[in-house]
Parts: sequence; structure tokens; C-alpha cells
Amino acid sequence: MHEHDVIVVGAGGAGLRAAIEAHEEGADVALVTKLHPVRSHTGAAEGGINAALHPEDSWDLHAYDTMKGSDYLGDAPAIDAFAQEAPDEVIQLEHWGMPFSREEDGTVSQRPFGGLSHPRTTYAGAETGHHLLHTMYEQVVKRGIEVYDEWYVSQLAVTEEDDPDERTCYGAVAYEIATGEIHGFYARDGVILATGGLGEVFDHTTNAIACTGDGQAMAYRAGAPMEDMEFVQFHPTTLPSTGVLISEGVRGEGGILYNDEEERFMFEHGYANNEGELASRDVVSRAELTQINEGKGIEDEYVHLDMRHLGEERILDRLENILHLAEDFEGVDGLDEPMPVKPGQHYQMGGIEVDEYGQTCIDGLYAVGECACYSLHGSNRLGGNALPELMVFGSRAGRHVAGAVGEEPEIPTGPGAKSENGSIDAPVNLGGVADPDPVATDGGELATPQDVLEATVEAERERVETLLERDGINHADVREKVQKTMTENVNVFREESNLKQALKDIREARELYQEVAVRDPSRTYNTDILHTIETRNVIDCAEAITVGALAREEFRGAHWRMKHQERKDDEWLKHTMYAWNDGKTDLYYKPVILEGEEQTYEPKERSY
Amino acid sequence: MSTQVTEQTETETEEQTEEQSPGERRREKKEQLQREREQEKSDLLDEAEETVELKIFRYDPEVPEKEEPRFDSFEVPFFEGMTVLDALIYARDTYDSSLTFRHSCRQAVCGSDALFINGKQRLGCKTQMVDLEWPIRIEPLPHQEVVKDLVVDMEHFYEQMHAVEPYFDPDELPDGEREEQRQTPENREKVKLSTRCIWCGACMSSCNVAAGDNQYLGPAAINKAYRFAMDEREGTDRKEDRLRIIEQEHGVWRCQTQFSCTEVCPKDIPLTEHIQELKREAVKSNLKFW
Amino acid sequence: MAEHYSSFQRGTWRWLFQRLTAVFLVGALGFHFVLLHFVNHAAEISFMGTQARMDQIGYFSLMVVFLVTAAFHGINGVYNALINQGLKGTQRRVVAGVLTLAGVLLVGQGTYVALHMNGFL
Amino acid sequence: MSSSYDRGTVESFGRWQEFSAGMWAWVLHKFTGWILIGYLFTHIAVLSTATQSPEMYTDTLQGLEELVIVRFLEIGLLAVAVFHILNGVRLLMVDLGIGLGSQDKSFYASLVLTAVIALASIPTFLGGVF
Ligand SMILES: Cc1cc2nc3c(=O)[nH]c(=O)nc-3n(C[C@H](O)[C@H](O)[C@H](O)COP(=O)(O)OP(=O)(O)OC[C@H]3O[C@@H](n4cnc5c(N)ncnc54)[C@H](O)[C@@H]3O)c2cc1C
Ligand code: HEM
Ligand code: SF4
Ligand code: F3S
Ligand code: FES
Repeated sequence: MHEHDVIVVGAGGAGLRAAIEAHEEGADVALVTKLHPVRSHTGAAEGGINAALHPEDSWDLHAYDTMKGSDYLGDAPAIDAFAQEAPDEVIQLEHWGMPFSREEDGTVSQRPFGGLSHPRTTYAGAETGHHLLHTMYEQVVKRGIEVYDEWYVSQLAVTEEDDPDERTCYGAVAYEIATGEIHGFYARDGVILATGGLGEVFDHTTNAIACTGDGQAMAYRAGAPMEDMEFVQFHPTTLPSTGVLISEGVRGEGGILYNDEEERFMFEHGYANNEGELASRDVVSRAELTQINEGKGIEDEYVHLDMRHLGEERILDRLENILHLAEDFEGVDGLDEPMPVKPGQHYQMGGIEVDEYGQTCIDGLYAVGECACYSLHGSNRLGGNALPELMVFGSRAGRHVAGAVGEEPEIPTGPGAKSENGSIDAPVNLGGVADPDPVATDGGELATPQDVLEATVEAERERVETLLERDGINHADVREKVQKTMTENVNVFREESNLKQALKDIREARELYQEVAVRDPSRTYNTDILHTIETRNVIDCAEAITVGALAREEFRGAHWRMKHQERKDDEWLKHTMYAWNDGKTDLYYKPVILEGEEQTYEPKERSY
Repeated sequence: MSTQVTEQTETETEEQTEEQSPGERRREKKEQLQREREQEKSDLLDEAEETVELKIFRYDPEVPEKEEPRFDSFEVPFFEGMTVLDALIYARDTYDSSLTFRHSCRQAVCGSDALFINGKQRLGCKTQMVDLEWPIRIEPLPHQEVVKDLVVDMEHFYEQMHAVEPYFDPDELPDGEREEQRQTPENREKVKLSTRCIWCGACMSSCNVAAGDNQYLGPAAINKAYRFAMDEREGTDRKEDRLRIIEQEHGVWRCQTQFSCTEVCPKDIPLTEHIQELKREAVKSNLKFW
Repeated sequence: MAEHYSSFQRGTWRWLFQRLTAVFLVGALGFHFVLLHFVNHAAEISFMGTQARMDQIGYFSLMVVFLVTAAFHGINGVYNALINQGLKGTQRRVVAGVLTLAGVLLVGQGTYVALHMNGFL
Repeated sequence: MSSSYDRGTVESFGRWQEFSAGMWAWVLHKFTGWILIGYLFTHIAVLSTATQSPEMYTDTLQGLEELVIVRFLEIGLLAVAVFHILNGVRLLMVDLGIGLGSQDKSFYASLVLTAVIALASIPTFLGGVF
């Protein structure tokens, strides 16, 4: 058994930041990650990192933009903390050596980005995330923080009180990929989940294949509810064949979208008369799909993003890697011709419910980064707001877990925060399958932390044994089924009948999952087992997204419903919560907090 | 949309399965799914105009049939824009789920899938099938120990990367609150290419010198040192220290300018150029001491 | 990792001298070849001719320097190549000794021959 | 338990078919360098006849020059030297950071030039032996 003060699960931007901060506060930290840290998907972020650095800019403007972008579903305490601390974090990155793009006078450059009232997106070429990730990993190396790379965390060791509010997390169980051994990790102070996104729930996504929603699903099954899962951001400019992202930076620099008839449809069809291409992502994605559905798409599939008029010099200076991406993954030369783009799953606004310090309702369990939901992005994330989120909340959680925070959080968590029950007309059962379920264990219930951990390790060993020994179907078939139905039915445009269809398909996938088995008998680097376990998480996440989407009968931010074409503030200014307790699920709501430090945010119409 | 059609068939299956036990129902579903999948697979193979043969290196120290390294062939349908990684995933998900390789981002930023493809180190996700000669031979990176199938042990590579003290370490920081260090755009331009490394290990694998001398820092680590040594934000003292590290016994002098590192680097980093520049910097700094 | 941190880096000097001698050798070797194979046909070489050339102090010293640089360049080259193949420890010290000795003998014998040629000995 | 498969240097070096320009240049430069230093030793040994007597020196040299095989070896030596010089110059440029982008072209150029010079020198070298 391994023992540390703090176990950080996941070593993307959020995990690394949390580990560094906890270490600075004197904790003995270990990073446990299924990929080597530099392989995390934070490295794929292109556009930039927002922070109000300029003297003319201010944090409350940034906070306001973020709240407006969230379509008033963000919680003010999180948004205020975020906007206030983002500048420090960006400067901190610079001091750690991050190679930001520079102005002539040697200061860091900032560019305009969609939904921002001031150019405050700091960037490093079109590979900001790569530099951010590597810069922070370098700092981890400098500090000698222990990294267990290629160790897959498959289970949290959480006590089993009936009320999740009373549970405690004592650590986690990790599967050492190279050897197939299962280890317990005892965390004296806490476990921080930073496992990133869940793009694998869909089949057209900008996310990595490793983005399988592990953290969300693990915390959820341990009792921490999922919040606002229906809000999935679809990025308007991804390459049609692979889902590779063409950064918003292209539009930030002046790139233009055209339909098949060479119309600049963002303006000509009035989707966003002021901001045009730079309107927020949900607006642009819907505009594109509407064009495509109206038959104005190119090959009925995509639209064109043109940056040729920017000139070779500017493109090479600021967007060089976009040229490589278009060339390598789509065979298109961006200097010569427009690039084909279409919307693709990009970011999960919802996630594990946490307060503004990243704490879940379970004692000792934290979540930060894309897998968490402090309700910063609400129903729609602004471009360039995720990277500062990793930094700000990573560092807040790191400080908190190391015991360096005195204040009480303002955002309530857990079932205690429930304001109202929810219900949907589900066509099938939700949650766990009734049979005893040997391949999907939950936590154990025992007295001492070590016992809890031991029991969880045992359960995990059993699960892996079962998967290895029995005969059954390939998980890939199940995963594909989920991805297909999600892409077809829970996409940008959502209709009741489709959502119900998706629930049926997911249920079917869940039942099929009872039959999965791993064909590879080896203990050495068995990725078959990992992917099989991941698929379980994909199913749970898919269900939560769909349930949320079916429940929320309004159109807000990224969530669009066919029959509910307006934002209904009277009824829906609340978070959708979806909780799991021993196989049974519960849908409920909790209020949105709009009273900020400086201002109370008044919901206004969101127009760009 | 085809929603309606699916819905109909769905209700049918549901009605007819109502009297069955859950176990039976599941088995039936499973068979049905398997039939569907098989149909789909053969449809895919038919639909694709061409198929490609992949010859993939297999090895597993624990599985008797795989203890002796061998090559397995897989027939994969070819679609336009298909990359080697796509083909590998297809082969794994369709034919043999024990086929093992690293992958994640699919867009050449995570550095997981550097492989030896048709005799050259390349990223699977960045290599278009049409650009290769068929059949395609896929092996793990040479000069590294194979853990299983296409997975090599990267530990040594990481150690070399860590050996050059790969972290920013300025002599001093600005005093002002929220004040950044200044760096000219020219200086950023100078280090820009070197900061692109994704730690894929392709360069190290291609270098004969690294193959012969396990302690050689290797092109990636030297490039990492270059990234910091040339960054004007770090002071001159630190730069001297960095030069001392790279001109050690197994440092830059080992490089025989074979250029293969530069040729295979998927991020187009001019590695040889950087190594050579460091050699000259080292000579210059030593001349100063004279 | 690093083995010695003195400001006198052997690697540096050997590397640098390998290049500097190479630059010199381009001229010297070119000159040598042209003179003894093209201007004067090798087949027609006789002691008389050699002596006539070697009597000129300039030519004589050029040849000696040529010998020294070529010996250093060649032997250092061989030594480098062996090191690159992973020669270390005692083995390496032995090889270094043997190569240095060979170099000294080569230069010694060569100079001795040259002195014979210009009639000094 | 996990263990791994060490393919060994032999297998790794067995990949010479897959070598690229820079690697061949390295191999050839090594090879020619070794020949040259070897020759230098031989050369001094032969010239050492001068220490015995002027006649012996002249006889030895002229005697050797009468052998066809020696004439051919001399062409080989020229080729080796020319390649080493040309590629050496190429390497010096590389060290100075000049023209790294065309390092493969300059290698091919060295090869071609070497061949041309060696061929052009044949009449000179073979003059008078037959
Ligand atoms: C293509 C793309 C471009 C983007 N561009 C921008 C941008 O310009 N600006 C911006 O602000 N945001 C951007 N984003 C969003 C932002 O990059 C992500 O939200 C953010 O990087 C997520 O970071 P993370 O640390 O939460 O997760 P990740 O970086 O995904 O890291 C997850 C970590 O968790 C580990 N992990 C996962 N599961 C397990 C497990 N079971 N056991 C152990 N370890 C596990 C992984 O190994 C990994 O280390 C972009 C996103 C994408 C996909
Ligand atoms: C005429 C001009 C010459 C030039 C420009 C030249 C250039 C070079 C250079 C630059 C190297 C270093 C290669 C490296 O370390 O990467 C080298 C290596 C070498 N040279 Fe020369 N050289 C010349 C003549 C000679 C001569 C006359 C000899 C023989 C005495 C010789 C023998 C060698 C040897 C043995 C090596 C080492 C090869 C190896 O790496 O194994 N060179 N040469
Ligand atoms: S330098 Fe290039 S080839 Fe080498 S590890 Fe970095 S990205 Fe890969
Ligand atoms: S291949 Fe090796 S020899 Fe030098 S130029 Fe690259 S490190
Ligand atoms: S999958 Fe990330 S580099 Fe290829």
C-alpha cells in the first residue's frame, strides 16, 4: 500500500497545478495518472488562457463576461474567485517560464476571443495548452513530486454511510498498467480528482481517446452528484474527418465562415449581427448546423473557415500549427484554400459537484479541472476560460487540501443543497442493473481507513479477475453503441423523442456491459482491461448527460430543446443534479447563486 | 432522420422480450449485437474500395504464443484520410482486443504513438496511410526495450529528459506584483521551435549514437537544454550551468550529426541545428575561461 | 550525471582541434595530392626530387606540420569513434595510452624520415 | 509480472537498409577516416626506406609504382581522400550551422563529386603502367 498526504488523480493542467500548490504548502503529494503527465489532453488546447491583465481591463469585467457567457447558470462565488485569481495564475505561469507570445516591448500578448469584452486571451502561439502542460510538468520535476505514471485509478475508497454527505474518502485503488498489479493508495488528507473530460461519450469529439469521464463516474458512484451534465459544448470549428480542433484563435484573428453559397452566414443570416464569427460557441455551432440542415453545407456536411485574407505572415506568426493540423489531418493547405469545419463535442461544462475550493460533498474528496463543476461555466464555457480554471481551482484545491484555507465555502454541496425534486418520463430504468454486478463495484463499508481501502482493493481485484477469466463480448461494441446514440440523439439539437431513444440505447448498453470480458489474458500492459473499465464510465456519463437534457425543458446556453425555444428564468434558474446511491439514481435541483462580491448578476438577454 | 424506424424496431424487441428472464434477454441481445456487428464489419469491408494489410509486431512475455516475437497480419478497410492510428484502432477493436499500443490525442500533441512504421519513426496519428507503401509494417520504436506489442519502455527516455534539469530557473524575478519578465519577440522566436517537443522519443530511437551509448543524453534532452539555455529570461549564470551539463561526457560531443533525429521529429524541430549551436556555445564559453 | 565540471573540458578541446586540424588538412592534403600525383607523377618520384623539395625550409616545415596535424586528427578521430561505441573505464585509458603512443611513434618516425630526406641526417 | 524484450544492438544495427543520408555520411566518413589514418602509418613506413639509403627509397617507390594493383589502390585512396575531404567540409559547415537544410543534398553532391574526380584521375594514375 502506498501512503501520501494527498493523492492527485490525473496529471493534466488541473492535477499538476493542484499537486504543485499542495506541495508548496508542505504536503507530501503523489500524482497518479493513467497517462504520463505530458500526454494529458491539456496539451491539445490551442487558443489561449484568459486573464484580466491590462490596466484598462478588470476582473469584474471578466467575471461579468463569464456570467453572461454561462447564460446566468454560473455560481457567482466561483466566478468571482476565478476572475480575481486568473491574472496571478497567468503571471505565475510566465514566471515558471511558459513561452507566451510577446509584444515588441517584451510583455505578453493578448488577443480577442469569443464572448469577451476585452482582448484578454493570453496565448503561446496556437499551442497554449501544450506549453502550459509542459511548463507545469517541469515545475513538478523541479520539486521532485512523486509521479506514478501509467497507473490507472479505477475506484475510490469511500465509506458507505447512507447519506453521501457523511461519507469520507480515504484513498483510491490504482491498477499499475505495466504489471497489472492492483495497489491501494491511502491519502491522509485527501484525494483530488483531475481526470479531465469525457469526449469519448460522443464519436465526433476534439477530446483524446483517454477522455472517458473516469473521475466523474468514479465520484458519482461513490456518492458525489453530477451537476449540469446536459451542458455539453460543441465546438463550431473541428475538422470533419477526425474531430481535430481548429482553434477559435483563427476567428479571433479574423477568420471568416462561409456556407456553400459563399455567404458570410453569421452576418448575412443574422445569427450574430454584432459579433459575427466571434459570437459564443453555442451560437456559432447552431448556426453552422442550421446552414447544413438547410442544405447550404458543403457536401451536406460542413462549412468553410477561411483565413487566407489574413496574409501568410500573420498566419505563420500566430496560427502556424493550424496550418499543420489542416494539412496533416485533412489534407488541406490553409494558406491556399478555406478549411472544412463542422461542430464537434469539445467540452463538458457539467461535472462532479464541488464548491469553490473543489470539495465534493464527500469528506476528503476533491475535484478540479474539466471533470469538476464549481459552476463556473454554467451552461456555456467561453473560449480560453478552461485553462485559467485549471490553474485557479487547481491551486485553490491544493491549498485547501493542505489545510491552508480558513474560509468556509459559499457554494453548498451534496443532497443537503437540494431545493426541489426532479422527475423525467424515462422510458427505461435508470442507474444500476438489478443483478449482482461483479464488474461494477462500489465502495466498501468498514471502520478504519485502511479497512475501507483494503476492502476496495479486494473488490477491484475481484472485478479484474472476473473480467479476465470469463468469456463474453468486447467492450468496444458497447462503447460504440453509446457513442452512436449520443451523437445521433443528444447532439447540438435535442428533441424529446431522441433523448428517450438515447436512454433506451444506453440502458441496452448497460445491460450488454454485464456480458463484457477481456480477451487479452496477460497482466503485462493490458489495455484491454483499462478500456473495458473505461467503457463503464462512459455509460454512466452518457446517462447523466441524457437525463439532464431530458429534464431541462428550456433553451439555455449550449442546451437547445426543439419544443422549448426560450430561456425560462422563472423556472430553470437552477442546477440539474443527478446522484447515484447504491445503484439507484436521483434527479433533483439546486439553486443558482447570482449574488457576487461586487455585483448581483441580473439575467439579461444573451446577444452577441 | 431515422429515429422513427429505430423506435419501431425497438418497441418490437421490447414487447417480445417481456416474458423472458433478464439473463435470456441479455444473451439474446448479445447475439443480436454480435450479428449486427459482424454484418457491419463485412459491410465496411465491402464498402471500402480497398483494404490494406498491416503487419504488426507482436510480443508478450506472459503469453506463451507471443513469447517469441512475431508479426501478425490484419486486413483493414481503407478510407480516405485514414491514418495509421485509425487502422490500428480498427484492427484492435475489430479483430484482436489484445493488440496493444499507446495512443491518446489523435492529433500529434501527446506523443504517445511514435512507432516504427515502414522503417521510419513516425507518429501513427500523423501518418496518412496513402503516404505509405502497402502492406504497412508497424513495429515498436527501435533501440528501446519492448514491453508488449508496440509498447516500449520509455523510462530511460524520461530519465534523460530529466537529466538536463528541464525547468525554468531564472536568476531573478521582477519585484512588482503581477509583473511579467520581459522577453523580446525575437528571443521567443529563437526558442519557439525547441519548445514544441512532445516527448515522443522518435528522435532518440532513430539515433545510432544513442543506440550505441545508452548514457548519451540524446537529441530530445539536448533540445530541452537548448530551450532553456537560449531563453534570455534565465540569467547568464544559469546558462553557464546548463552548458556544463550538456557538454559533459555523454552530452553534445557525442552527436555525430547524423541528422536522423531531425528527419523523424514529428514537430519539425531542427534538432541537429540546436545541438550544433550548443556545441559552439560551449566552445565559446570555454574560450572565455582561457 | 555530469562527470567533471572543470572549466577545462576535454571534450571541447578535442572537438575543436578536430575541426581546426580538418580545416588545415583540406589545404595540406589537397596540396600534397596535387603535387605528388598530378604535378609530379608518382611513378617518377625519386629520392633526388624528394630531397630537392625537402631542402626548402618552407616545404619541409609544412610537411612536418602536416604530419603532426594528420596524426592528431586521425588518431583523435579513431579515439572518438571508439568512445562513441561506448568504450569506458580502464579499457578506455588503455586505448588512449596505446593510441597516444602510436601517435608519438608515428610523428617521431615521420620526422626522423623527413630529416633524412632533407639531408640533415 | 512485467518484463521486456531487449532487441539488442545487433538487431538495431541490422536496420542499415533503413538508414538515411546523414547516417550513410557518418558511416562513410568513419570508414574513409580509418583508411586514411591506416594509410598514413603505411605511408610513413614506406617512406622510412629513405633512412636506409636514397637508392632503396627510389627503388621501392618506383617498384611499387610499377605494380598495376598499386595504381588502382592509389585511385581508391584518392577517392577515399576526396570523399573524406568533401564530406569533411560538409561537416565543418554543419558545425558552423550553415546550410543544415540541405545536408542530404550536400552529401549526395560529395558522393558524385568524389566519383567524378576519381574517374577523371584514372588516366593520370594509370599513365605508363600498361
Ligand atoms: C482540442 C482542445 C482545445 C482546447 N483549447 C482550449 C483553449 O484554447 N483555452 C482553454 O481555456 N481551454 C481549452 N480547451 C479546454 C481545456 O484544454 C480542457 O478543459 C483542460 O485542458 C482539461 O484539463 P484537465 O487537467 O481537467 O484534464 P486533462 O488535461 O484531460 O487531464 C486528465 C488527466 O487525468 C488522467 N486520468 C484520467 N483518468 C484517469 C484515471 N482513471 N486514473 C488515473 N488518471 C486518470 C489523465 O492521465 C490525465 O493526466 C481545449 C480542449 C480541447 C480538447
Ligand atoms: C583533408 C581534409 C580533412 C578534413 C576536412 C577532415 C575532416 C574531418 C572531420 C570534420 C572529422 C570529424 C567527424 C566527426 O567527429 O564527426 C574527421 C574525422 C576523421 N578524420 Fe578527417 N579530415 C581530413 C583529413 C583526414 C586525414 C588526412 C586523415 C588521416 C590521417 C583523417 C582521418 C580521420 C579519422 C580517422 C576520423 C575519425 C572518423 C570517425 O569518426 O570514426 N582525416 N575528419
Ligand atoms: S524532439 Fe521531436 S522527435 Fe524528439 S521527442 Fe521531441 S518531438 Fe519527439
Ligand atoms: S541522430 Fe544522433 S548523432 Fe546527432 S544529429 Fe541526431 S543526435
Ligand atoms: S495519439 Fe497523441 S501523438 Fe499520436
